[in-house]
Amino acid sequence: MIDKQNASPAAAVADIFDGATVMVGGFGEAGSPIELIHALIDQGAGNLTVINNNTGSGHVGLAALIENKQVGKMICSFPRTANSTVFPDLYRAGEIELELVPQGTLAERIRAGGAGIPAFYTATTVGTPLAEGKETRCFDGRDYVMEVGLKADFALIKCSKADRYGNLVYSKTARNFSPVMATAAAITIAQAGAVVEAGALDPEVIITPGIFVDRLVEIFDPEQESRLVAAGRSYP
Amino acid sequence: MIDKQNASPAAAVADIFDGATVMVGGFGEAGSPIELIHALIDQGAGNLTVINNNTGSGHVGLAALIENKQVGKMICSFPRTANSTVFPDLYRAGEIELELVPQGTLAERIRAGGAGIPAFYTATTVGTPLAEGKETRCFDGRDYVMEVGLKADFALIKCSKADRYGNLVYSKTARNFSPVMATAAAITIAQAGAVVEAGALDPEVIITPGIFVDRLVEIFDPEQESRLVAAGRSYP
Amino acid sequence: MTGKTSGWSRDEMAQRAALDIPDGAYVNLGIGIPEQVAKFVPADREVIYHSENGLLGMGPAPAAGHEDPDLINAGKKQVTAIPGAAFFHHADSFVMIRGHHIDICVLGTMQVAENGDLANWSTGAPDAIPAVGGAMDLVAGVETIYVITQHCTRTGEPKLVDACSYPLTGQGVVNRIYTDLAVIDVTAEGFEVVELAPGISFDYVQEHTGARLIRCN
Amino acid sequence: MTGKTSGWSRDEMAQRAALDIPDGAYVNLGIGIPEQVAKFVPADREVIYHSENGLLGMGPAPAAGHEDPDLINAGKKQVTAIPGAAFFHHADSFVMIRGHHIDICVLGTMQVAENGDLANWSTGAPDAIPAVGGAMDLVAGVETIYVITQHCTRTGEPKLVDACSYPLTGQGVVNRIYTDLAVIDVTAEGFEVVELAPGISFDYVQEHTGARLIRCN
Repeated sequence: MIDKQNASPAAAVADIFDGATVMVGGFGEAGSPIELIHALIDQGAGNLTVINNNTGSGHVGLAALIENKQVGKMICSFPRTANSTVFPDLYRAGEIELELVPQGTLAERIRAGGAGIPAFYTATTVGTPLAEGKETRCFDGRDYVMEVGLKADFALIKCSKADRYGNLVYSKTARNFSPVMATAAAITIAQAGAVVEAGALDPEVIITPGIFVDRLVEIFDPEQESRLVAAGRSYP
Repeated sequence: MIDKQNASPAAAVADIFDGATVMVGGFGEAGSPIELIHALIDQGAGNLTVINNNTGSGHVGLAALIENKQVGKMICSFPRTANSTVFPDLYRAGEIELELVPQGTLAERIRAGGAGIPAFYTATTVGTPLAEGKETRCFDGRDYVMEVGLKADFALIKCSKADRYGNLVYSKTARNFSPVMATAAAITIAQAGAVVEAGALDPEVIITPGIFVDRLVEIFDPEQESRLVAAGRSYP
Repeated sequence: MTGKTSGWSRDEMAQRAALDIPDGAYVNLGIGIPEQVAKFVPADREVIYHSENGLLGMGPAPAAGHEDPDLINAGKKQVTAIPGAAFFHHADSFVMIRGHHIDICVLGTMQVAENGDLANWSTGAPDAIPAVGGAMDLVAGVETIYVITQHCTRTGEPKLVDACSYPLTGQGVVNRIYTDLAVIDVTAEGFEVVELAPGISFDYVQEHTGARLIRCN
Repeated sequence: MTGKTSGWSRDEMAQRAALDIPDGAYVNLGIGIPEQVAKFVPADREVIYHSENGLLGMGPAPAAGHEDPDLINAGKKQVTAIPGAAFFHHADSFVMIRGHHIDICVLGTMQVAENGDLANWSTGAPDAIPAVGGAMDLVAGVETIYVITQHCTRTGEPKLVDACSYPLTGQGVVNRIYTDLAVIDVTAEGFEVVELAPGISFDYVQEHTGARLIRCN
């Protein structure tokens, strides 16, 4: 019987290796798999390349992973946060690398990685510094840059409900990057607010079909990043 | 107030012009917008380029549109049908053009057209006759062909429910090509089994957001292609 | 120098821009003054707001006690969803943007050039942390780009210039600019003043602009 | 010529292939004999079937009176959906295929070459109506391709050949072939017979094959 449930976040992230590329779902705190990220901090893998739209808040979750010096490179669209100086401090000190990618190109590069598309063309960044060094090509009189697909060794994502097959549904705008990240990682690990019976999720409304999900961890009452930040918490 | 409802299929398709490119949803009979196609037959626009996975069944729906000599060119993956010789007869007579596209490339080219992506690379067709004349390029040691996005002047699709904004949900595998076609046409026309109040569709389960839909027609009890074919019906 | 005697407030700039949003438009509003535009769209127009983090049909801020950390906008502020809203993932959200489905985007800026070039993401300073978000996608994909901005920087430098000195967000993308002093169109001939704020003269606007202005006929 | 004395039936070919489908696999089954594989997967294995028209978790044909014209497979036959199934659109469905997420695809064929080339979509005849469906996508995107086929055509021509004479579906894509006579792997050295049907000799298979066969050690 297929059952993708793992006993704990620690078990689910145990084989993330030094130097791995890890996609992390979430846009700000919405959809951030904070328990999985904290398990990765406990686990200690280093020199990671992390793909997320941002660089985290305060001293918990993604910001804490960066602060713990486990991230060698960030691929993101917006590495500044009002309430965190973790990334800027390390970046200015030359201790972390940054690949800045426009938000829509980031989403599409991840989708392409999951869809078996090695490269595509987009008008985004044409004529800007972010197009420098990229191949430009004209289609129907307009210039486009070539962008390549992004894949990862692991994806850490958060959903509201899952079943044992790994079918997932999300909550509102907490969906964001997670469905495309699930397709683009060799191993996708999802934390779910609830794991329900197979068949309990309407097949019309499943956003991530189970084929894209390898491991599940049920986290009934996940931490909320903004509350932790407001409380001045840090991890570990 | 936004209200995309049209009074009739005839009103919804009235401005489809000679020479237009028309995407038609459906895979076999599932999702085929048969009332909209029949309205297009009544309307009479000719020399159309039609994009659909197939070429229709019997002498109704898409097959009837072809039989009525309104289609100059088909773009599809599988133009043979067990129960229709309409397309093969015209094709052998040199009266209709065919662009044969693998099913997955067809779906992705339509998605690219809707997503503002002029071209992408895929391994599908490499080393086959369908790659002839196409640019081939190597990424990470594997060859891929370049495929270009597909757009249309109109899309005719079928859904199970809609609201006045044009938000759509579908029924089971009748979803197929319609969500991507809705994104790729200048004017998307959807026939809906029911048009419900705004807010009656759960925002988590809307498959086609209303931004992609221009016109709606409520067809409460649509014809079923296989029944019409079994009954030996033809249109008009 | 002709003295400034009045000009538009931030709310008035947003209100003026709102007049140009037609009924039925799909609109993306940037962070800052552009967000305020939604408050001023005339009540007889129905406008659908897109937030690039996966929401079409964004409503106003939630009432106290109804906040939901899973329901935020692109500026990561908590918002609401109207009846008839839809959620979707990030790749689908940028299909709407890159695929030219959004009608209008209203953005803030650092600089706009008379050829429509926009620079609103980086000063290019060597110690700056570069951050672009969705700005480049929006200007590349949305047909009509409106900019709302103070006419000059806090230190009095013009933001409307003959050529951007900051790194570009996009080339030739801006259609219309709403400042505290005027409404200005980007035309093939350059900046054209289409409306002056109350008490503001054409000459005053010209003096505070880093490019030649054209009087609207 | 060594006389045929037995060999596998169509059901037995499907049954033999089913033995090679592991527990937990995501599988796409082509039209014809491949469809029959699902019936024979051992009961202690849970396998998820993908249908490229937008269904993951395809179940068997519906009971009489429970047919639904909206619930069909890639062969346009009415099917059912298991509890835990999911529906999705065509572009998402081929993300699963092109993106290497499907583990195994079982297909019929016209010809297979000893280098793994597959030809199963067209005879190349000038009056043929070309039709490819999803076959090229499947062989390009799915890592493990199994072929189930009669060893020879109805007119006795070998389908396993040194080089395909028909137009290719994909290059070097086939991993294993199940015929009425044998199970044959495509290896770097060519066709390797890994199992013979009851009563069938290696020499008999060789005589009916258009390429050199290798005996399995």
